[in-house]
Amino acid sequence: MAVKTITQPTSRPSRLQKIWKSMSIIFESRVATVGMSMVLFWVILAFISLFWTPHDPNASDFIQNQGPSIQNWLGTDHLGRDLLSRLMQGTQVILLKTRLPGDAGISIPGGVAIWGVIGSLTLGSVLGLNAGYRGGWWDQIIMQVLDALIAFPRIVLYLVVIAALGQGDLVVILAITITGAPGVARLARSLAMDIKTRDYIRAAETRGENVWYIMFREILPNARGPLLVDGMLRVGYAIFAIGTLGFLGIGLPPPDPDWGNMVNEARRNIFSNQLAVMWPALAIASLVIGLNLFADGLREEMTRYQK
Amino acid sequence: MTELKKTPPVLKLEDVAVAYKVRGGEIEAVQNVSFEINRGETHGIVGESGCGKSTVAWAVLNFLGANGYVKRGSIKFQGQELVGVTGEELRRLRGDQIAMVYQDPMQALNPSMRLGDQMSEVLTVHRGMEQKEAEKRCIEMLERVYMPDAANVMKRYPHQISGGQQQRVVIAMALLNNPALLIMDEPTTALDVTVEAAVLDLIAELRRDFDTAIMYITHNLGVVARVSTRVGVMYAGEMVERATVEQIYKNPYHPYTQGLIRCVPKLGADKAKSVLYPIRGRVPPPDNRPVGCVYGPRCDYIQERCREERPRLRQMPNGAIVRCHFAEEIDASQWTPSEDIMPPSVEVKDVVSDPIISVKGLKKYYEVQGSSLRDVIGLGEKRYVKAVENASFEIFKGKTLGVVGESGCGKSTLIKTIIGLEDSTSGEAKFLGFDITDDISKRDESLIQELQMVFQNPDSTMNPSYTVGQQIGRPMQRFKTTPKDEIRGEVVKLLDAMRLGENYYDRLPRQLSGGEKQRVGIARALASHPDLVLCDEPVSALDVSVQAAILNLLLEVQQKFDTTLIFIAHDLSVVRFFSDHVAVMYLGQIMEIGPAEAIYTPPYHPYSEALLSAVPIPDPTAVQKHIRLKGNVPSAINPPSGCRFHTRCPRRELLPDGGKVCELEIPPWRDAAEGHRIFCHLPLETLRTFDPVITQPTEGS
Amino acid sequence: MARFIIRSIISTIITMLLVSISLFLLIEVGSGDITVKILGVFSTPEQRASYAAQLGLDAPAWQRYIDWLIGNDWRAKNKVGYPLVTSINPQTGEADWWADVDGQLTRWTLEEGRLLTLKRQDDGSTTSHISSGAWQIDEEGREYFWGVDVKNNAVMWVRGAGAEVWALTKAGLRKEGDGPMKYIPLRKGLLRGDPGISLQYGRPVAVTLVSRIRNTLVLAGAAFVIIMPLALFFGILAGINEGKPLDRIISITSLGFTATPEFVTGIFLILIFGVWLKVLPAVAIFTSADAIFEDPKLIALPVLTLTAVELGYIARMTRASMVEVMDSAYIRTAIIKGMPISRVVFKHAIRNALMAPITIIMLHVNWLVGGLVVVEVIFGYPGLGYYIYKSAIFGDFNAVEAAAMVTVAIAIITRLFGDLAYTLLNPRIRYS
Amino acid sequence: MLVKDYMTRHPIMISPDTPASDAQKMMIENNVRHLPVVGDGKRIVGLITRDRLRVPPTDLGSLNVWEISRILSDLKVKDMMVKGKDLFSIGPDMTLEEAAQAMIKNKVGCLPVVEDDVVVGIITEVDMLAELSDLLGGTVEGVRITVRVPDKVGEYAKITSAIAEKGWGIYTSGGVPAPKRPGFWDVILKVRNVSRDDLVAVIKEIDGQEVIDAREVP
Repeated sequence: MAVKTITQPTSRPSRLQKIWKSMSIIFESRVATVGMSMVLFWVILAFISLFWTPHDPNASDFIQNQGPSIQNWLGTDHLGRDLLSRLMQGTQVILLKTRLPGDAGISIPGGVAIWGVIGSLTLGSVLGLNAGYRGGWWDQIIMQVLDALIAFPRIVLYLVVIAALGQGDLVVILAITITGAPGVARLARSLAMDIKTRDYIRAAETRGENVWYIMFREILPNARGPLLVDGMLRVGYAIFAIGTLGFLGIGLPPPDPDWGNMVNEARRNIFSNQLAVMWPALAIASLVIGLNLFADGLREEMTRYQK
Repeated sequence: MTELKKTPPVLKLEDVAVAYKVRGGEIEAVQNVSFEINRGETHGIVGESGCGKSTVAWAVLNFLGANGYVKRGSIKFQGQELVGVTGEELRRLRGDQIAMVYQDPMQALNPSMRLGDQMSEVLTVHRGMEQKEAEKRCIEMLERVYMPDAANVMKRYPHQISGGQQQRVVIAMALLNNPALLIMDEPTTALDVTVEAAVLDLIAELRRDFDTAIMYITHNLGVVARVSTRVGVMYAGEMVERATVEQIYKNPYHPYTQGLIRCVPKLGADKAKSVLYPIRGRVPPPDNRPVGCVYGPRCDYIQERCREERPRLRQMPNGAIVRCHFAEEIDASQWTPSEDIMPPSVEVKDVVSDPIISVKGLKKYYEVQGSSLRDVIGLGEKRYVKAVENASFEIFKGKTLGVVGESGCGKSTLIKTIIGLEDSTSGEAKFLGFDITDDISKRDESLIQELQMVFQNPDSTMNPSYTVGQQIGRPMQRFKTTPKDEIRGEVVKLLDAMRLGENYYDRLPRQLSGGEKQRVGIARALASHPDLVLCDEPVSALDVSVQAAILNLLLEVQQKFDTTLIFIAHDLSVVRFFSDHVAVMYLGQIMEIGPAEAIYTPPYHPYSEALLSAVPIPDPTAVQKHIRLKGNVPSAINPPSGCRFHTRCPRRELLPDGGKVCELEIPPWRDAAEGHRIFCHLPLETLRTFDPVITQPTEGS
Repeated sequence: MARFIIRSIISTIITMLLVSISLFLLIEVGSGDITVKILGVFSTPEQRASYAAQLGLDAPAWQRYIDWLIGNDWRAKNKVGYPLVTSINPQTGEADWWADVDGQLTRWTLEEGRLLTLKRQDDGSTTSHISSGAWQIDEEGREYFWGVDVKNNAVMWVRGAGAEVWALTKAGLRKEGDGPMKYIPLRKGLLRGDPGISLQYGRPVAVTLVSRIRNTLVLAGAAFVIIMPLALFFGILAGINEGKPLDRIISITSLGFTATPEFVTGIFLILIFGVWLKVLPAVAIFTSADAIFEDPKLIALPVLTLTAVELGYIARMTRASMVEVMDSAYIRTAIIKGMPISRVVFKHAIRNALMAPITIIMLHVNWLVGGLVVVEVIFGYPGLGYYIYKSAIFGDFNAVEAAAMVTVAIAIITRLFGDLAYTLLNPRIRYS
Repeated sequence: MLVKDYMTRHPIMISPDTPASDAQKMMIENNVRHLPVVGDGKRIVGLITRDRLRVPPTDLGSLNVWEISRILSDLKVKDMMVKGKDLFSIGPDMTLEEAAQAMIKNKVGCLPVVEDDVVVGIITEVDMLAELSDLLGGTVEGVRITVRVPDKVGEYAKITSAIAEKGWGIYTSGGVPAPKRPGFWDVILKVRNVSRDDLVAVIKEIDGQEVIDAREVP
């Protein structure tokens, strides 16, 4: 055949090349690039804060409610703490570390938002795949339960869960997982229902593959893209939620500053010092928007690629 | 009547080029296409997918999307230049003077609007007609296209009528304003053979009555032969040959045209007597077409000149217009295939052992949920879709059973049941003595690996996220037919058998063409050395040239591994070519079964006869009996009593009292000959009296 | 279609049930020892125990769930032996429980070991006289009596052995003798419209809830009325100009708004309108119950905040499906039929484009509720959200459960409407 | 012999706002002499013909070159087309005779064929002539004979019967009042499979009739 004449490199494309390929998609879309740079900005800041912050974020050794100055670039809050340091420190809990309960003060890598999303992705896709691929009663029941969960106003759920289990990073992660899972599940389900009509699934079935193999080896890899994009969006939602909780005063516990909580505290003397409110507010907004842009851009590119 | 006046063409394209702007430059999808269409003429445009057929159509309507535009040339409609016409002026032309019908009517109709409104707006908007009046006209037009109870259809929504009817609605809609030019883009591709035939008749009739100029785009050589007066053959965005339909089929000049015609099996041809020659390679993508003749790389007669210089259209003595440097020299009759496309030599072995698979009275019913309150709660009485009814047949080792029938006839369900994707409702099915009535979960490994399947759609037959190697290797490691470390070797062997090199091992599906994917699909099916392979329309989604290659491949494989095949297809000529035995199914019921040659010659089952008379034959001179089925295929939920075909059977009248018995009693199996059984009330004598459906006046040519 | 509706209604009911159970369980697990919160950390264990008993917390969880859902007066009735009824107390305006002793509303109380029968007069006052012979004998020979006490509990007294109970009064905990042995705090149950007594305020939840719901509905309603038309308008506008600058602008702005948490938006709005411009009140202080109606300015900022967040979301939804519809084959047909663009959009596209968002929008209502909580907290707006927040913080489970169920009900019912709207829009479902 | 069988379907049409010069170009390119002028939905608004497009010199006499060129370029089809009461059209189901009458009466060479004011075709003198030549079997071969008969009942029968006896077939026939001979009719017959002389011989038999002309055609 002529196909033989078409010569292509027999060597596998190396992992790096693959990664670079997928990265290059990002730069195709301006939206994604902008989004990513916004996110990167905070990630980098977070890493820096691990080793260095201008001042001790929790030490109130400045004059209260000051505007920006040489020593406090962003000014100080109502307790005379350096806002910049607090902002930087605040990123850690969201993105970089999760503090385990107990006085030992041990913390594991991966921020609360990240773990929460990972949680909901895992839980959601397991449920969704089962509902979508198996259909029938599985579908009925799983969807019923998820509907119940969705019907539950998130915030109420947060409140109740936290009222129930008390504050703490793990609790927040749990809350995010529970509230996020139904959405992921719905997505996974619809993807599964679409993919399961493909012939290669039929082929797997005629090989007598078992259900789990089909769900996780045949279907999941092809659902990965959309799920990851969705995940990215959810990191945004998670930060959103953490902020809200913090604002309601039931978010991540001290000592680490929590952006939402910073807003909450600062708004009490909003008339005297607006900056203290603005900075954390801006921080949350920019990070969430960044993630959204990033995800949107990616999704757009992906759909265009399929076309 | 005397044709005294020479009228100007309705549509005239002069070397048109259409380009699409893309990232970093632009792509010329279509290059220097020129042709003209006169009143009351159907100009066929034929070619493989990706040859820019549709692009031409869209260019005429100036509907090329945001990034497409006509780069060169002129498109004259009724003497008026269309290139550059926009806005109001264009809007007036569309739907009024130029109308279009395209593939898949379901998509073309607005799901949430009543058909009546969708039709009548054409009149109300263009002619400012009153709604009432407009609807009256629509109903007339619907009746004109033989739509049963037209007035009622007006009130319906698209999803409530059958595909054939939808297409009729679309056609009626197109004709409402009596356009001068009607563009049809694969209007019947989504339809069943018999429906297609009816629609084609309709089109021909309408052209005559309305004197409309029709531009008919299709990939199906048979259809072109039937509808068109002149044909343009497109390849890789260029029109390579243009001539009257007879010339094209009798003595094509361009090698590509010749190739195409060699690709398609003539109806009645079979693998023993005749062979198919694929065209090597594939259509070049628009962004890297060869410098010289676009067909060069695939051409058997390629010369230096073809590589450097792009040929231009030249007029041949007999009026045909060809884009080839050596059109005169090339003689199709002297052509001999080069070794790389040499088809396998097939010697038909005679039956040795007892049947490898035997099925008796196999039934498959699906339960259906009613929509009434009682059904939802579960009190409503159970209703069933009788997908397969009393299927009985047996196949011998190394033989092929072809199953033909229109969509919804239960052929897919039949093989799903055999391979175990569904369990059977009742009846017995034995494979080498093992019972295979259960679904796959209840079968043991060894049995599972003996039955494998090849699928229809090349784009979904492979899992996008695994390499060719992994996918072919999987069955081996699953069934442990080959030790882990030898798998790669085995896979490569298979790849070679598929005429794919080792370098395909690490490719991902998206790097393969449709044909290659299909080959991999076959390789995967063979990986576990099955005895029985079920092929579900393995070629119907492929271009004709590739089709031939795959068919040859399957034959070769069958020869090599002595595999038994069940081969489903809706294309009767392919089935005829490919199978030893053929079963004709209608509405879940096998109507006729027997040796291939027997099925395609009298005695016929009335349904088989109707099917045959509907197949479009790639030969304009062939004379074909004109039998058309009335009505639609009835619902399988409560199929007609007695003979399921009686509601549409054109031969009932031959029975006393117009075939009452067909409604009352289930017909008997009549043994026409060794292994040839017909499921009909008509006595064999009568069936024998039917004369053959197709008669080629020029045999053997 | 019938089938579709029936299905969604059935599932709605099931969902509600599931939610109520899970909610109850969560709070069971959660709100630790509520008595600590009420009595304060310095209360002694036995004080807490006795108070818990008074709240009926000693009963098993399933028992309390049923009480909570469908009430327990029917249960208490068998013990007391008379039908139990409620009647409005003219002083407090709240419903009191009475035993209906052949037409005579009756309660009992134990003083110095003597059982007094309190008979209610028509003027609402009560006459008390000693009732004798009411005592019954149980197997251990103790004399006991089941009756309704003055604190709306069905209680069991045992003669002679007056238990020591800690009663919570204005002055704090007071030790009382002659207390009952067993309590059943009477209630009609949620389904019968009685969510019980708020542990935080000691008043029936129902009473407070009503006004809160009303306020919230006003707020949400106002926001909804503003959001819907705008969102759809912008969504469609963006959708038909896909890729054009206008589309970009709309998309990015709406993204910006959705991605900004309510409290951030709220704060900024306060900064702008309340602090810098000083045109709108930064907080919604309710001077009277009907303050909103007297001074609409109060809800200006809350509504604005909600709008900002939701508008973007719905607009994006609409845009997405509009884009999808606009490059569908049937729109192409319409254009090729020579229909003017306006007609293509309004007659062909919009209807199909709205199908997808409408369900999602309705699903989104619980986001809206979430938003409400935050917004109400920011502006101190006395609505449902704020109420939930306060009660949840306090662990006032009667209140939380009631309020939460209301929100859930709202969410689910709107979703039901969404489904119906969808079926009406989509003939494929309507006719099949 | 209805209009719809002889008309030209899907004639080239033109919209009223086209510049006159384009119309002219279009006519020449496609060599047609008439263009129906239509609005949206092919609804007729007028008819434009080649001579219509000639600007009467009197209008231009007084103008200089520049003005002339300006006028010409500004002229739109709608300024020059036949419209209103001067515009005659005909329905597809009328007979050709009616069409002919209309043309003669109104001295027009062409009629747009209109079905509830939508143009479905166009019929011109040429179509008429085509039909006439068919009517007299112009293109089929045979003997064309013209017989002058007195204007009486039964004369026609004589001829037909005479020919019938011989077993010849009359292909077509027509009759017109004899030019300048009141009281007589000329009957034109086309008879196939017969020699001229045999036919003449037979007709001569009939008294009171004379053969004016007989010839083998074509």
